[in-house]
Amino acid sequence: MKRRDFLGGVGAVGTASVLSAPSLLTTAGRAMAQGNDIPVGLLFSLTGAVAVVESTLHNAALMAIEEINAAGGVHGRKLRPIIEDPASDPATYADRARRLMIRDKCVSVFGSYTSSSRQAVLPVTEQRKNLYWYPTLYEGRECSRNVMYGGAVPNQQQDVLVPWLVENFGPRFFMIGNNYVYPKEENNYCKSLLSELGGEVVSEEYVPMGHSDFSSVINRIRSEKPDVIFATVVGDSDVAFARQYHAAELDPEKMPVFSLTRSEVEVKAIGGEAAAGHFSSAPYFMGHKSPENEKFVEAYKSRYGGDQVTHFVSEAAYFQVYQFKAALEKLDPANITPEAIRDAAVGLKLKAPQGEILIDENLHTHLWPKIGQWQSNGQAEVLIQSEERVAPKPYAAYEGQTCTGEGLVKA
Amino acid sequence: MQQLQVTDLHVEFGGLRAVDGLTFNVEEGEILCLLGPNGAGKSTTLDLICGKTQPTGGSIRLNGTEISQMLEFHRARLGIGRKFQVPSVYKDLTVAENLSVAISKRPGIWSALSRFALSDVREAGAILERVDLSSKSNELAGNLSHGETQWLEIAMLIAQDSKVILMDEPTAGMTIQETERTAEIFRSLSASHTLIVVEHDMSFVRTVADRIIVMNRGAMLAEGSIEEIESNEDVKTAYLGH
Amino acid sequence: MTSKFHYDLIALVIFAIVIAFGVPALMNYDGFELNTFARYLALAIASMALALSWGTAGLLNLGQAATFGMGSYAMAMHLKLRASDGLPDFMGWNNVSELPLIWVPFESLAFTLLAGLLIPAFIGGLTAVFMFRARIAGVFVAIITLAFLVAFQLLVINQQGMTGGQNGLTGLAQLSLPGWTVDPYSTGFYYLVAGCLTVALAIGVYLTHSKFGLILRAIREDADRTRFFGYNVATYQTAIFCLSAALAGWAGMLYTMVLEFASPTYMGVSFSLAIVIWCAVGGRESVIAAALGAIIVNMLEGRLSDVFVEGWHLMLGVIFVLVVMFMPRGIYGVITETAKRLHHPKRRHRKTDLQSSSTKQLETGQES
Amino acid sequence: MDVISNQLFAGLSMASILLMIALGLAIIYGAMGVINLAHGEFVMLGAYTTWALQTYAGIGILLALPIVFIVVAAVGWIIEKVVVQNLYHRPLDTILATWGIGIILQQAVRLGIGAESRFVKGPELLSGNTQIGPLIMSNYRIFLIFFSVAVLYGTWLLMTRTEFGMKLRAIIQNRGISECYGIEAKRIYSLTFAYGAGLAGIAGALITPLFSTIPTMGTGLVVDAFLVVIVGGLGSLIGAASAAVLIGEATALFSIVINDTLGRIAVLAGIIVLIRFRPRGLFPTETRR
Repeated sequence: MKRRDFLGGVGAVGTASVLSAPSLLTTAGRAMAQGNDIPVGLLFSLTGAVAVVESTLHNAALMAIEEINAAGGVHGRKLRPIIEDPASDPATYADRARRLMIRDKCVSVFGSYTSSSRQAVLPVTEQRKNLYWYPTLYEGRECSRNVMYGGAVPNQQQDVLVPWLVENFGPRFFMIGNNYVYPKEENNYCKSLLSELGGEVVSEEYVPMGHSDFSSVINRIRSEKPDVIFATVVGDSDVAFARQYHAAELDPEKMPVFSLTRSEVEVKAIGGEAAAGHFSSAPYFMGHKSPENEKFVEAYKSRYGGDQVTHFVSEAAYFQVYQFKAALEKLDPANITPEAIRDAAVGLKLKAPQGEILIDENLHTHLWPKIGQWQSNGQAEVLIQSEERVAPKPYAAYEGQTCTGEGLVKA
Repeated sequence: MQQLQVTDLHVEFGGLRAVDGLTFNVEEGEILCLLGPNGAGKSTTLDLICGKTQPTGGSIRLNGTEISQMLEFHRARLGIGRKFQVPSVYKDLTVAENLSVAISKRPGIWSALSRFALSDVREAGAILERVDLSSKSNELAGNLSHGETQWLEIAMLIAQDSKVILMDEPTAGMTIQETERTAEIFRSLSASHTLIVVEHDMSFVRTVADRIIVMNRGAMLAEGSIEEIESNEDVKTAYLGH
Repeated sequence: MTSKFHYDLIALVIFAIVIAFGVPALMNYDGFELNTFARYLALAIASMALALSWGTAGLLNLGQAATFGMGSYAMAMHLKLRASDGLPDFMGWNNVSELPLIWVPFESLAFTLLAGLLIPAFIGGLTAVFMFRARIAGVFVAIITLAFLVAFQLLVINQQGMTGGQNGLTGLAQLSLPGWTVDPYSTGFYYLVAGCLTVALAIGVYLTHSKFGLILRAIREDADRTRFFGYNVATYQTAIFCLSAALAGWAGMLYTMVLEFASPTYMGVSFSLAIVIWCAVGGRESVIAAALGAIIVNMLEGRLSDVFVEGWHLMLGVIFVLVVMFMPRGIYGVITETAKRLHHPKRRHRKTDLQSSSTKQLETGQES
Repeated sequence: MDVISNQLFAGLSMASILLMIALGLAIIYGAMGVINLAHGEFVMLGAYTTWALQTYAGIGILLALPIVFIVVAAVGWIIEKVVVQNLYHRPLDTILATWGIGIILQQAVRLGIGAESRFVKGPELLSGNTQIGPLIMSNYRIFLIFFSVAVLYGTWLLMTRTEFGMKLRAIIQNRGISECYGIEAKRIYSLTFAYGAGLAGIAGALITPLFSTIPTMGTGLVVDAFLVVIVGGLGSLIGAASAAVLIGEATALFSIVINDTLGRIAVLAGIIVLIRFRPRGLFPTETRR
């Protein structure tokens, strides 16, 4: 994909190296002011290890932008997506975020799957008072006034799930996750729930990121015989885990895996047969029945191919663009700043594919938790749906700390 | 005075006794030549003295200090210098730089850190004159001819100024005139240095040697002046057939 | 004093003038552009540090990122303590209730600056003593340092309560020197980094032209021969490893300040290999060329990724392969060869075979 | 006891995968001194070829193996001809060039096929477990162990019992003299490189049912494979095999005694110490000076 005129930049070096030296040295060569458009940054990795997931987020967000533009834009102004590829590397995220927020003057940037990349972007976002729209479920415990959190925090993933698990499957939990902050934090929260419910943790295992041989873990599961396998393994590690679990012929009927991270993307790579019978907890599944979702799934498939899937993060990447649009519509077109957008977004309600969602004053999102069981066709059957929208409590596991509209408040 | 005392030296390589009970002494200022058929253990003896190879038994004393268990750079600092059979100069360094490396009276890091690469070379200008390389001091050593490379290595040994210099076939590949010049240099060196030379060229040996040791199968076969060796029956047998 | 030394001095002065006056002027003293360029300059220090050990002494250190990371974490620890009152937030999340002992001295700026140089030097020195006493050389140095790097990164990630794990150290304060709070978008900060690079290069140029550098080049070519001149090869190799590690740590400290966070990816294999690539593109024989290589590759990367969002990675790969194939001595090689041809148009120049010695060591494994 | 025996099997299974990846590397490194950092990408290409064959032609993994071998070997052959051949006199530079080639292959696959993770179905024939007392072994993993031993034996035969192997060994010992006797070193090198690449492709095909098939899957594998080769000793097949078993079992046992992360650190530390004290590997070959 060729985004800008190459000749305007590097190409000129060969012919007139002296003259074009400034444009090579500085990156300011590209013209920003393209009429009346609203510049929006898209910062999803298209290359590297997390490109597997982030490319789908990129697709979903880009689709939303183009849908909005096709429908006439916002106040007659088009959204102009500026795409960067941070290559799954935190330092590159920081660098590209600077470009988008400082040089390209985007009023908002959509991006990131991993926590580490979000945290790499935070310094520049907060310093430049920009707005970063982060669609992914995460560990909570963050209360930036410059980040819009579209994914679930631990209480939204577990408050419905854990009591249901203890009641229906038993109290003995085996925890397996990758070795970083998200799994540890989810497990911390789960342990606090379990202590109220009288459950116990028989083992807590962490494997390095990208770990791909789970024979030791499986041997341990086999000897512990837990009631519930509580999994927070991400990405290709999860694919390897699920496949090896299946190859070891552990029966989901007896020892099902409950994952907080496994979505349609991973299941597609795992294969329906190996994934079937296990569970995930998320606010959205592709198979969820709602008119908004049918429209979303159909648009996505017709755009990117019939074999493509939507999932709980790409849904958020999609609806966040619409939240952004709705906030813009409330504003005076002459006065669009990231902070004005943020203030306009608080309290905003929107019919998303998962149901009607609401942006809390702590900038997290009220969501509809669901529990789905994977079928051999690669789709989840939604077994349980929360009866009410669940409010985000990013500091739920920390007594005396609340994330509010004024930022973090410590009691 | 006995400068180097080698006593009952042994080394084995996988069962092969390359040096087997060798004992000899070298006096200060002497030129000792080691002779012997191929595989007699001459080069290995030099290797053992300079530390390239560790002996399996025996002792080597330099001015009374036992050096046989020391690492090679310690021995070099105590005054053992070595010239190898295959000329080993630094091909990617210039002639002057090669000499500067060889000037190693102060081999420590701090001294090396506090001087420029060629600070020492000025002192060595005379040495380059002597081997006729002063016009090539900025040439890469790799660009020298074979003879010049030999000269450079000899110059480096002079610059190193070791008390005991071990030479492995110093005249290999040299013309007659060059060999004569080398002999001359060796003679002048022996005023202040002790030399142990492995050499096949008998005319050269005849010119320089104060004393000769003939080795065979890792042990000493004969010892003495050139006349004594030439008339020795054992030596003839060893060279002419078993 | 050789003419080569004069050329290097001239190059250094030109380089310093360009980065001190030329670059900021071309960028109109724009904060964002200067910040971006300061990042390249910090990486240039890491690259020139590698040139010292790889180009001069022939020791390919694939663990350069580890020492870079140590410097970067040292600075980040200081800035994190400045940003938090009492315990840094992530420690609370990891159920660490008291500030770990090794964090305590990082309250002090002076200690931090020293630690950022000395800890990498010390660790680099330890690995060096460990390897070079056993006369490990050639590709084995590369493999051992690589394995060390992987293990070290895993350890840092694993010690989440102390290091922030996968996320690294984020939410840092800005460095406050007496009378100056360092804003990474300010011109002052740019000059700080540019000044550091110039000093580092001056040190590097001196080292390569000192007798120390000469002995290292001799060791690169024939370590055994050098021993017979009385030089303790292992000590020399250890010294250059320490120096190179300290410089890398220095670069790491600056890098943390530019990006305002420290991440375990700074200690990753791909980052370490990237440093090797910069060094190779610029030319490992000269510290200035290596620094230039880092700047050029990073600028090119920034530029390509700006124009070809999808294909920039692929193009970088192609460029690396072409450079290795057709410019074996990097930009430095092209410049010196051209200069030689201009001086002696007719004389055929012997092909300098930088690898001749490493080839031998590669085959034998040890410099037996 | 049950845990230990199962863990020993797990170690052996890891070793078999490591061995198959490392074998191609060992041959390329041992024969030509080329440090092939693109080896992981050959594994990745093998996995993707298997995926393509299964998805578009309906060919299962086992039947696909020969095709995968040929396809990846052909890619390897081309790369050798175009790039590697020019670098034999600069072995350290091959690290950089093959790293670049790795990036190119990875990006080419991403651009051509997409970044998403691909699914490959394991062979039906080998599904299920075999249970001996407390020891539960996945049939597919048992198959991998036997298959890797077979590949090892096949390679050994190729190196010692064929004309090709004889020529290759001659070149390893002395390229100049071998060429005087009419052995075309260039051709033999190309074929060797292709063979090593083909083996990597087979390894890639066989790990698809266990691992996730993505463009970056090779990056992590190459470091481990390289450690196996170095620990085993330059160009020694039996060395590579024992190193794989050693590293696989050590990883399995450490991970049960400590945990996976610290276990891996311990294994790496062990490898560093091993290389330091036996830099020529467990089974140094005397052929190459």
